[in-house]
Amino acid sequence: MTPKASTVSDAKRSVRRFISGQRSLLTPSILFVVLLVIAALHGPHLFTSDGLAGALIGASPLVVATMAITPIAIAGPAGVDLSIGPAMTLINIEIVLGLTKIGFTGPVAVFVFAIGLGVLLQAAMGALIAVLRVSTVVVTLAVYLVLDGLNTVILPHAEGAAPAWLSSWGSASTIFSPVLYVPLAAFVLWALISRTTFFRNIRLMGANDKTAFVSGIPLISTRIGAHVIAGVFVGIASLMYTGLIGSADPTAGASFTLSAVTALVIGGASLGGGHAKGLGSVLGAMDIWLISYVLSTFNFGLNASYWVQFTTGAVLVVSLVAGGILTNASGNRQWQEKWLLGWGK
Amino acid sequence: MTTTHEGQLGRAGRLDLRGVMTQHGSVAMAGVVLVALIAFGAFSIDGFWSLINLRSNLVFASFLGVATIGQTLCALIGGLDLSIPFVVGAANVGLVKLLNEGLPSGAGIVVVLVLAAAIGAFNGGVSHRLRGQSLVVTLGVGNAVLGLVQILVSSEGVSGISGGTIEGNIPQWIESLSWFNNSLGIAPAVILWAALTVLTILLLRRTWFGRALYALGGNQTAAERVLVSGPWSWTLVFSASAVTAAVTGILLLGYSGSGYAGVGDPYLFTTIAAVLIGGTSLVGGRGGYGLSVLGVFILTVLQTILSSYSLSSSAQEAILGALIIPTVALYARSPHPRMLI
Amino acid sequence: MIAADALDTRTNNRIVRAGALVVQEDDSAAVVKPGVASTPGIDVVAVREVSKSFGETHALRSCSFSARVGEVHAIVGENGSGKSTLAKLLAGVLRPDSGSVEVNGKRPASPHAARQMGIAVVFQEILVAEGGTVLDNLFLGDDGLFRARMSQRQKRGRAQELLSGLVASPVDLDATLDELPLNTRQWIVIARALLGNPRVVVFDESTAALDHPSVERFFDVVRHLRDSGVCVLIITHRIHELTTICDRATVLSDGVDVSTLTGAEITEARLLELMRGEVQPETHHPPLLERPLRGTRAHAEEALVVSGVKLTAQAAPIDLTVRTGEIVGLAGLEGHGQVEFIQMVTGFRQPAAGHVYVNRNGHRYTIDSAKSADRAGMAYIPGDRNSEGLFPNLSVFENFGISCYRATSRAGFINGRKVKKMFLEQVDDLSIRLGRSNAPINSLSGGSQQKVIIGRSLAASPLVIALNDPTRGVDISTKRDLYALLRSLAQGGKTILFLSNEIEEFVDLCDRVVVFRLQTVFSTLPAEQTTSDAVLAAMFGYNDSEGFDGVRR
Amino acid sequence: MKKLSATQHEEKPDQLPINCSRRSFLQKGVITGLAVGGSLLGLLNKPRVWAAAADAESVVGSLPKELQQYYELVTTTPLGPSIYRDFKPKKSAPWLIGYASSFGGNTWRIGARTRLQKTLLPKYKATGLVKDVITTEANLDLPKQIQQIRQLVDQGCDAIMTIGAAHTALDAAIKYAHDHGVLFVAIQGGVSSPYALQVSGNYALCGKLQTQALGKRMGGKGNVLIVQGIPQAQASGDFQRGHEAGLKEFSGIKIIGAVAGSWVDSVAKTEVLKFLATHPQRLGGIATQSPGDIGALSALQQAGRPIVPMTPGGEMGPLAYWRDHPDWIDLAYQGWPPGDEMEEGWEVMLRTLEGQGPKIASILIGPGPITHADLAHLLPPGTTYTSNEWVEPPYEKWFPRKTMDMYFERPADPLQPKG
Repeated sequence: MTPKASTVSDAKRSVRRFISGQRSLLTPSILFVVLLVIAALHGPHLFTSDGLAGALIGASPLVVATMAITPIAIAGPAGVDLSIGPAMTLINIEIVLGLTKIGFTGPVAVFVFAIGLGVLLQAAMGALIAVLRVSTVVVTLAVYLVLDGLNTVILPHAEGAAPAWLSSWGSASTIFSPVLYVPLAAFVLWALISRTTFFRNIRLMGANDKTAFVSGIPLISTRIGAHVIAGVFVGIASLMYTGLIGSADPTAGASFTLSAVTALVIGGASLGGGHAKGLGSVLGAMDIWLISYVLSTFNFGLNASYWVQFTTGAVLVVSLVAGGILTNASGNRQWQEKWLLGWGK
Repeated sequence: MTTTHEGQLGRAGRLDLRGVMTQHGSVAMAGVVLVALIAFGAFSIDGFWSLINLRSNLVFASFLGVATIGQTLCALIGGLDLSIPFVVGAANVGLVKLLNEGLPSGAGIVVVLVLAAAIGAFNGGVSHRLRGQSLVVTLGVGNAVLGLVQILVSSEGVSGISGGTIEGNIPQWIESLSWFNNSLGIAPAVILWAALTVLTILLLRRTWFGRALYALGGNQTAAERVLVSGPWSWTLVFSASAVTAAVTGILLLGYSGSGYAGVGDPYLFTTIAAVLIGGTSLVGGRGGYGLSVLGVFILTVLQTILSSYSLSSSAQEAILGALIIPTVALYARSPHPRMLI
Repeated sequence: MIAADALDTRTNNRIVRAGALVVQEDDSAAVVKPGVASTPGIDVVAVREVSKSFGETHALRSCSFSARVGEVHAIVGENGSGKSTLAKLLAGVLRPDSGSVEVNGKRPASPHAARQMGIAVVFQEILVAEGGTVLDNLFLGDDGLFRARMSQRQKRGRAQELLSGLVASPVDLDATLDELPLNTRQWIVIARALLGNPRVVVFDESTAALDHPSVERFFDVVRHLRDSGVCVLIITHRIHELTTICDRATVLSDGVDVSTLTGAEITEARLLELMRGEVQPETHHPPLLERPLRGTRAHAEEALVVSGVKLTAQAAPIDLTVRTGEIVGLAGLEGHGQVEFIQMVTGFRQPAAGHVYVNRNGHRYTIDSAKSADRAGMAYIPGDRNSEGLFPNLSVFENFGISCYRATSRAGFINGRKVKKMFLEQVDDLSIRLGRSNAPINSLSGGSQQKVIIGRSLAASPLVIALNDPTRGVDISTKRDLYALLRSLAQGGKTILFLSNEIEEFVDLCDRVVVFRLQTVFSTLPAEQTTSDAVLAAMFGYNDSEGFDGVRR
Repeated sequence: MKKLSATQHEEKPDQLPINCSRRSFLQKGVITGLAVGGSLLGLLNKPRVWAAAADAESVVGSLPKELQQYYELVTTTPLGPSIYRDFKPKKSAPWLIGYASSFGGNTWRIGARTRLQKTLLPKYKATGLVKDVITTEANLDLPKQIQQIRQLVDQGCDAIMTIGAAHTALDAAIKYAHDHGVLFVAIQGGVSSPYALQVSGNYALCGKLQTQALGKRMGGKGNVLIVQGIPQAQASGDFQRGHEAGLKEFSGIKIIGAVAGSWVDSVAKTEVLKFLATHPQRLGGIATQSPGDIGALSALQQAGRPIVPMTPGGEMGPLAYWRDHPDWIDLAYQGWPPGDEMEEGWEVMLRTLEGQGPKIASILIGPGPITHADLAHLLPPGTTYTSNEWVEPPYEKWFPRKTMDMYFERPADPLQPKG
């Protein structure tokens, strides 16, 4: 092989490699384009300034929430964070009521508080998972129940008003507002974090924790670290959500759990660990938002809510099946090894 | 035992204490918790031992218990069925619709169960193919099914049938399934549950299929090498899960007298909680339905105690959640990776 | 595939050398052990009175030994004698219950600490992060928390440099690990260990997943390490490998260090003697079967017929007829189709073309699925116990019964008594040593576990028995038991396919050896021609009459 | 949190077993731990004040006397002058109307939508006042409802009617609608936004009247169980506040518990049965919110307890029971007939679009009393005890034209606007 030939084949190979590496993004991307086309035909006002602003406001909490549970999915195995919805609600309540009571309403205080509380919650959960070695699904399910119950105990009814600067996000009618800048900042943060060696360690731990362990990667702190990263985004997601609803609501946030998990999976994440992409999660979340947008442009009469339920479920199943066909079996095999063999040993 | 035997055992790699622990430890643990709860309830709550309390608790337990059969089977092969609440709801309103269409009650139930089996089969087949994604597969299928059933059921839209709740002439015998003030002194639903419990435990312990499920949960590849078919088993198990969910839906229909699509909502997490608190691990291969029955009783008694203290349902939810982590941490922890190398 | 590419004169030399080594083994006194006397060295590794138990199981009991700078030190012993535990203690994965493990006077308290101290351990299990790239895997755990210790470009350079010295064909650094064959994965794990310029390297059964030329290259690496002053500890079951490479050998038995041999003392016979220790009664092992026994039977019926089978669409078709009472060995370099072939014969894999039949009681059964293979009286015995044999969650008895329940069940219900009877029969026949039958399967030694797996297949009295590398990770005495068992089964009218990665096994056992190359049968060696050399040569495509397969192409 | 610890220490102080098992201490520990944790978080929160738009001046006093009675017990909705007093729609009739419903899955919502689709829309389409109605449903997903409201604004609706999924969370979306010149009408329970025009029954008042009747029926003494709807929901809270206010007038009546019936009869039945099982003491009455009274009734039957007086009024089933058992209760109140509530919202919206100028931000109406004599014409023949159809007082009786006119500056017949 001449050096030149090898360079050419290297380039070809790296292109192929890049494409095969992005294969998990195929399903969410196709879905995204299809939904955009339907939206353009059926609800063209999406593409007006107001429409885009509305889309940003509506979709950003879910987008950031899905990003938040992505590191946990990457840290695997079976890394589904079910607690995200009630956790966002708790932070929402404390931003609106707790923080204003102490008298801090400035953006810096609110950001620090929201992110801090998110990190605290997630770190505690990560510690439980890592130290007790109880599976993520079980711990986050338990935390879901605890927080969901606690939220209504500490705040029985929706009330309060978010700081004015925050609640003004919800009525924005231009895309150039904090509702754009904050998620953009979150993406940048994600891009930075996901390039650190620490994040690579999380990914490799998700792929095989035994290998990570013998390579000297501290499992407990790495897993807690994955949750801390998640916590940062939980805080931001909760802020976006508070901006959207402008008040504290004890129950409305719980639905983010199922939406975010659905978005995560539609975004091509394998719950086996090691395989999930920030971009996929963002796409998945936007898909979920678009589905509900598109469905709202149809007049389903009395059955509208059932159609929404049916369509969301069906899209989830179809994209799972399509994703299973499109991606090769390696991720699945790995899952099997860990889910069925590794932990049972 | 001779010395050679000891030597052999001693020399052998490592003794899996966890294996011994989980089987016997979790029975003991769940039993102790249950007895403690009952003792606490008996001492601190008026009327805890009253006949009506016991009988009505048994009826509640039987609903949860029947739905938990499926969840336990799924957990044993390493799956999770989140479609249970949706199937419960779909069977509940679907049956009323069928009865309103003039189908005899027996035929209606058969249709509902067959459809449920088909849904479960799809769940199992797809979940097996997408190894381990059963959590999201069943979630998606469940939503799609319940949405679709409600669309079909409320097709007339405005004739008094609305998707959420649906009224119809529920035959007396279905209603009487959950009555306990009958000559037996015990609700037929409880007897049905007891029968299903015996059947399930027999299936798991005494049939080759039951043993094959444990094998599948322990090591899928090895199970296929001894001719246990993964796809078939997953399909059958998830089918069974959907059927038991549908049975729960039908029992609940008799209990409340009218169809309500959201009737299954409490079963989303309580079935998992019952499985976990009993001591069946979610990763497969360890546990059994007997343990889940203990879990069901623990949950039921706990709920009685908490509601007798007038705790709101939110506070009850929080306490249930807080209970799960320590129970699981006591006897269903995963081994440290160092023990697996 | 790698081996195929690596077919050049260098490899040719290796074969010759390997052949020479086999000869040398017979005459171990002639082996010259260079360097031992001249490197009194300083002790780097000091293991003192170490005990480690897991529950009731004592893996190590007051075990001591030391290893020096610039030596290759082997640790040998039967399965479960505590070798791997020792490796884990050195790696910081485990900590001793009592006693001390020190390297240069410091104790490896965690994998991270061990790494800092310059200890690198290659574990028996090939530990890689499957989703990660080769590069990520190589530098796993090497970087700081947020910043890499070296730039991506430096990493690539270093990785490329290291791998090109180890792996025959170039490795794409951006490939994900699940795309690579086992062989390459093993090399990556070895490379990861060598990256940090360690001072102590432990190889735990690292040759198990390597094919033959790779093993040779591996030994070169080991020698090179030794010469540059590294202390190399090798743990292996393949004791014939030791005699060629190691300076000293410490023998473990039942968690205790029995003895440390030096240089010329290290002979197969001496090692075996020490390993068995006093635990093994003299009479327990039947002597190895005599040569004359083999091949003398007239094999009447054709039991298994493979006709026109293609493993891949492009591969040449395979025809093979196996007669009742025959033991046919399946050999080949890793990835050359022998594993696929045995799985295809037993119905777990579909051929690209062709058919497989079994003749039983004058009836012809077509094999097209695992079920039909079962019906035809064919048994498949997997080799990799942990991944495709054992049910870790079930007891010893259940592990046995799981394949017998269905056949003996009445209306789906288990016939417990019958299965129990079958179990006891097999325990007797295979002399499985067990404590309680309801103890967890992990309480048995590796060899006994393998016997349970074999026993459950034999319980159905199959006609054709296909074994896929059944001796991997099995101690020597169990191996001998197994050979005797296979021979007696064959004499009892069974047909046996025996796939192995250890060439020597064929020599003592098989009536014929079928050697695979490039997804098809390269040659079939009859018993009288079956020597290690001949099998090895065939594996590399060398044919007596035609030379290397380059000629035939 | 207060309730949690109060019940433990006030109700069962002597019940705390001294020699109870360790497990039960653990139980206590969990409860206490949760209570402490919850209190800590709760401490951060400001005291529970209903966050009404308190800053707006109440104009209730300036309303006609007949209307002021409908504002009793109101704490949560803005009572200032309506922001739509001088409202002019973006364009002239026919108007495009948006209906953003939070949920469609119960009989109440179906009843409301049926009135909208089958009666109101055809009637107003015929007059050329309304072009069409676009309906969205959020399935109780709050962010989705916010998005749908914005979407309706963007689609060019002239007015939007909602049943909100939350009290405060829609405020930004409502302001968005207002900023785009869209009339925003909230029906069934209030929202906190001053930019909305609210039209609703006064559920707290209904609850108070209901329990006053119940208390009288019970002779002013006995134990009462309260069956809530969804405790977190605005309307459920309003009803409960009313129930408690009504019972407070009777010193001999003790509230011995509250369960959440979720406005679903089967849930109510389960919860009441659980309550009865562990509370063997005599029960004097049950305060319910429809739906839930059918469930409570059948729970009593199944538990073998005597049927006690309740507070029916919404669903037909319990009224049918009353029809056959005249001694059960004395008086019932219908607080929220779905069709009529829809029609009142619709009428207010149309009147405002026509420029009639509502006087106050929240237009309220009192409950409709039902006597035993009314049942003959309210219940169709053959109504069973389990019927979950809704009783609809004729709209004219529920919200008389005369009353409606009083709420507007420039009242006129909505079907024949001037100019």
